[in-house]
Amino acid sequence: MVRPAGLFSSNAGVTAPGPYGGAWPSVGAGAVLLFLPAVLPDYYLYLMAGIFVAALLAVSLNFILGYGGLLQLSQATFYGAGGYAAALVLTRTGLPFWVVLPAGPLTAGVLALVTGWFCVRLRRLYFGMLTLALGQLVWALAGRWYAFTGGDNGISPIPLPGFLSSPRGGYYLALVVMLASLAVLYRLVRSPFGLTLQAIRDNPVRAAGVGIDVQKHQLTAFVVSGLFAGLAGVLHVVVAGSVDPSLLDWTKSAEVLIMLLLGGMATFIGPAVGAAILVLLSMVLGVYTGYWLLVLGLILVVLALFLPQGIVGFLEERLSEKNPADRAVR
Amino acid sequence: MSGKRHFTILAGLVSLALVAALVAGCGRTPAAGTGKVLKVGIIDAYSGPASSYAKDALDGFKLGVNEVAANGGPKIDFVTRDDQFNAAKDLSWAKELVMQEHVDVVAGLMNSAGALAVASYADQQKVPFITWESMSAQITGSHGGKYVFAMPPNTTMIGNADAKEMAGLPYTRYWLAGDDYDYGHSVVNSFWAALQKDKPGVQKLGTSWWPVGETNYTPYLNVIRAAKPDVLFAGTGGADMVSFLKAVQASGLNKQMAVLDHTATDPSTLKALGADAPVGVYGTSDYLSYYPATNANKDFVAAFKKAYGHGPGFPALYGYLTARFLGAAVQKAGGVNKTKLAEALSGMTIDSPVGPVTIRAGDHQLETPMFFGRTAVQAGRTTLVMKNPVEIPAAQIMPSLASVLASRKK
Amino acid sequence: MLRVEGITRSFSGFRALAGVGFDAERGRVTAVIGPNGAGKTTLFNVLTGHLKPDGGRILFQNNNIAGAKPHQVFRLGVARSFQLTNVFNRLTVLENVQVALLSRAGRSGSLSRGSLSECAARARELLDRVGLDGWAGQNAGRLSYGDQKLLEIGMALAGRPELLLLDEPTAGMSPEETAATAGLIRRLPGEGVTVLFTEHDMDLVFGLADKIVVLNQGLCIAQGPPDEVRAIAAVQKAYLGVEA
Amino acid sequence: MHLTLLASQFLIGLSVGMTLFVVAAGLTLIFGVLRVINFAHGSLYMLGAFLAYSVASFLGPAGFWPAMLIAPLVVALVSLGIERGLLRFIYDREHLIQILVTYGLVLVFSDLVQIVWGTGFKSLAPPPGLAGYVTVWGAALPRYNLFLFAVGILVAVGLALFLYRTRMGKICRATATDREMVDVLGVRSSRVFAAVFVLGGWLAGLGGALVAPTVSITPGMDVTIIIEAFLVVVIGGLGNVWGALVSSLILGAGESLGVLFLPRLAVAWPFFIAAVILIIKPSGLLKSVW
Repeated sequence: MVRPAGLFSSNAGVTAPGPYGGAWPSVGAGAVLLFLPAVLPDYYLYLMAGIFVAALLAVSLNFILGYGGLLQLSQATFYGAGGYAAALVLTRTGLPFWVVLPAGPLTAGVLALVTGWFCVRLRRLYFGMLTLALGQLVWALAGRWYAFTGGDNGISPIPLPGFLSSPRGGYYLALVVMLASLAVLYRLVRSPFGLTLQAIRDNPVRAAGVGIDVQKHQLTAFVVSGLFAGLAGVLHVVVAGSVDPSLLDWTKSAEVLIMLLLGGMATFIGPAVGAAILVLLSMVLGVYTGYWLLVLGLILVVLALFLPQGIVGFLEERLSEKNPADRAVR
Repeated sequence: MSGKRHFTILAGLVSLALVAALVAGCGRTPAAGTGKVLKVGIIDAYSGPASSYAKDALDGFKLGVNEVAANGGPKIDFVTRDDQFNAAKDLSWAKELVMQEHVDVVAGLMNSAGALAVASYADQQKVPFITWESMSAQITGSHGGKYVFAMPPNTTMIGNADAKEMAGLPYTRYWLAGDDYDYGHSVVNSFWAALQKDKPGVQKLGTSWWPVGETNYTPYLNVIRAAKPDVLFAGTGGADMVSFLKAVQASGLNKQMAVLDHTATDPSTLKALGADAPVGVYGTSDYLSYYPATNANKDFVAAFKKAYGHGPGFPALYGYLTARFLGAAVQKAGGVNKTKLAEALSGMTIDSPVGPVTIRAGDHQLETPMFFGRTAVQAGRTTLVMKNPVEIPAAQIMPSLASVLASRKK
Repeated sequence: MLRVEGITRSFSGFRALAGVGFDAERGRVTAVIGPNGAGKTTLFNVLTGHLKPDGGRILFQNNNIAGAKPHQVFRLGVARSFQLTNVFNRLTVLENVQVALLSRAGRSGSLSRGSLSECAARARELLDRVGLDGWAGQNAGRLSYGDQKLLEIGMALAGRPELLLLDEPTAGMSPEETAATAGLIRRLPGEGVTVLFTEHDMDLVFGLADKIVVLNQGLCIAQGPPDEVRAIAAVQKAYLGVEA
Repeated sequence: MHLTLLASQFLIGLSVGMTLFVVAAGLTLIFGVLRVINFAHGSLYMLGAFLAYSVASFLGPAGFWPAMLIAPLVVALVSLGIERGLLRFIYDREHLIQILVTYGLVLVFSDLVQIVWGTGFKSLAPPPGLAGYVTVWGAALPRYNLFLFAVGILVAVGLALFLYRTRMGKICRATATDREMVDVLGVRSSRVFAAVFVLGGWLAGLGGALVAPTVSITPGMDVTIIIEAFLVVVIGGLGNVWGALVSSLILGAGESLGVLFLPRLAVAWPFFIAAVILIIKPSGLLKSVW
């Protein structure tokens, strides 16, 4: 992993006040996001909602990869599972919308429990490859089961309740769920559970040596990560209104990995920023060039060579250099 | 360092990026809806294995746009978006085109899943949507609507056409195979349903499904060969057609049984294969640049060759027809009002390189003929051609309107 | 306290442990010595569950713990440090100890930040005990080699172990650090901790140990008080003879 | 079901596996010695196919054999550029960074290939001597498949000779098991790394060129092969060339027999086989050199 830059390497377990004293910056930022729909045209609301979905997905992956140290190469499996569960509930049952909010993550969580149970026995790349193989099995199944999942045609349109069918409704739901989920994940990272997870990432053998049931802990983290990816999948259904097997494919997982690299894996919020950058880049650059993948590829190479800690990681390092007091544990 | 600070960083970066996007977006003038200029947003797979079709269709569309303008018709503007054959991307681009670019019409779309999602979205937003490549029968079927139009013959029509011709041949024992993908399954299923109706007593010996992008068909063909059917009916398309026909040729399967595949006689496939193409393979084509040898077709081919240096494939025909239909629709509707455009397109007939073609009023599926024949060597050409094509009129292959409308009731 | 009976363990045909048996008594410091390749580290790994023995029994307070998993062994009260340094590099020194404390308290899965602050004081106490109190906020990976070994002992002590296994605790340490570590080990029995350690430094072994177990080629060839062991001919031949 | 069908199906499967081996061998070699996860290996394979097509169409009917020679060499040159210009800077980085850098290359190459070669379908005919088929046990085995099988064996033998009989090969094996060994032996490790990467790239290019006459040469070939090659490398035991051989053959034969018994599951079959093997043997079939 990349060298940590601040956040979890310092004062975990210590309730120090923020360096800027109080919550005002956050409240300000929250207010901006809350009132953006008043001034932004529909398309930008849609785009923002898409960013929120991607941000949650990226942070969910970073939970298992950046904090858990497990080379999860198939996060899209759980994203897609959540999305498909939501789509199937909404199109095939008469259940109200609020059922899908738990149904999506639950489906993804169960899938994560089953696949994770096999995977946590394996190490590093073997672990990664097994997640990939099992993920592609799920992908193949979703793409072939025409009677149930609609096969490769996917499911569209997905009926949504009135208040969610506008870009504004999607924006608010995605915003609220994303913020709440990030808050929960952040608390998890800073909890004893999260600290232990990071200890396992640094040294699984030593962790077992101080009495930690490594595999059980990793499996729990795997499931938590899958749950939140599934929740992101539900949000995708709300924002896009359709699902198809490309949500589950390994190329989607690769996209999420790119978000992590862009933003920085060693920070909590980096992957979310990476998600925002990637979504915006793809939609803005895609308008101007047909060779968007070429541009993205070059960005990746340059970034990995010169800014492996990601954009947020880099900013944090700069900020920390200016405020050395931040580094010291109180 | 606190989490709050991270949140601030996130909000700051997102806002910055958003401002950048807004600035980028403002550079583009929303010209649409104002004058007589029709703005078309095109989404297609301009990268990846399917890009060959996408480019061909776009070339045809451009030719049509120029022709419409040259004949005193309305001016048609267009923008293109690359979906990398990804259905989720299709829908994003459709929303961008409708909400941001304010296009009057959305067109293109080869990916079936994407076409279906975009069809539903366009219909809901009351923006005309014309697919020029996707062959899913669901587009004008379960996902059809007032604003949804399909140019190419769909999988039901392909199955019907193939069944119609095969019923007249003395074969009874069939092996069914295809891409493990909606296109393959739909073509095979509709073919088999139609054939059982046209020729009771046909026998199905087995089925094989191979992945899209399969690189080695030998294991499949070996199993099929051992079952000794009279006919192998294959629903394979796109770039895989080249690999499939190579495997047929290499294992001599075409000498042991009749092989039939919808795009086997498609010129773009046969051109790639050159002398390596199997002889005597049955196929249907929706468009051949050399048949019918009418003046309309010859003129179209000549104009296309002049513009791009090579002949048109079937996607080019549908891109071209899309432009021609749109030009006529703007004239008929007297402007670019989206609802009036959709109403004008419904039931419209124009002359085309393959004769007069009509957008069926009931379901907005284009009524277009198909051509059936076998691959053969022709003196003086380096590539195989379809020998003595038989034209199957549209009326014989269109699905019944009743069945289409029934699929829309859910 | 600890009774090892007939432990065997092979690696693809090579018998690293060929039926080792010895005792370690409560409240004593026991040293395991032997030439390189005698099987000391393998023995430790078997004792703490990092390796499964092929046969034999490990009786810890009369329970057979052979084949138990490392985290189970730790929770029973057997902690260890490793020969090669083994800390959580990207966590702070304080957090390293907190992780061990949480584990010992069965709160590794806790979601409450409260448990973290609760154990902070005890963690500082332990750091104080191993002499690392000044480094609490430092990333463990940036500590010197000797300090990392001390941190390891601190983490092991966080488990309130009844039996502490130290695998070459002073290897790579400066003379001052070695002296400090020796002092620490000497104090442990008084705090109710039984110590089992391996070491190459014979002065340290004979200065610290109440009992010495000698391994050679996967077998225990002698055990007893330092003076007795020093006198046994087999030991001199196998081990001390080499030294001389 | 006839036993002969089973046998011929098995034989075909082995020939499919052998082609996979040629590609995977390069990947696992790079894994073992450089410890780099090269996602761009599939791109080099694709490049090999496109170059073979270009060379063969430039030279005309007799172009096949020169194409098989030239295309892999050009790919090897490109590999040298990649290694010297990029990869050598990330040898000590973690796996994920390596994956992302090489995935970046995948994206770059996929667009570059399209820019250079355009979008039309491309195909390369096998030479006259290798066209058609021979009948074995009642099955029609394409001559070209048999040729691929033979080349796979040649590559395996060649690699064995290289690894066990040449100084360079011995250094490679030593490096794979113990990194510090190279420096002890007094060899410039950067030379070894470059050589191995070039060899791996050459194998990828050879695989692409060899496969060209049996497929449609399109952008997108890269992703089809890379996942399967990765499965092979991992289930074989990372960095173990013979593991890659065994697992290639298992995957090839498994897929081929899968077509016979479970035709509906052809898509999922390789992933299923890989998952089962990894669950039973969590660190691959043969010993990993890592």
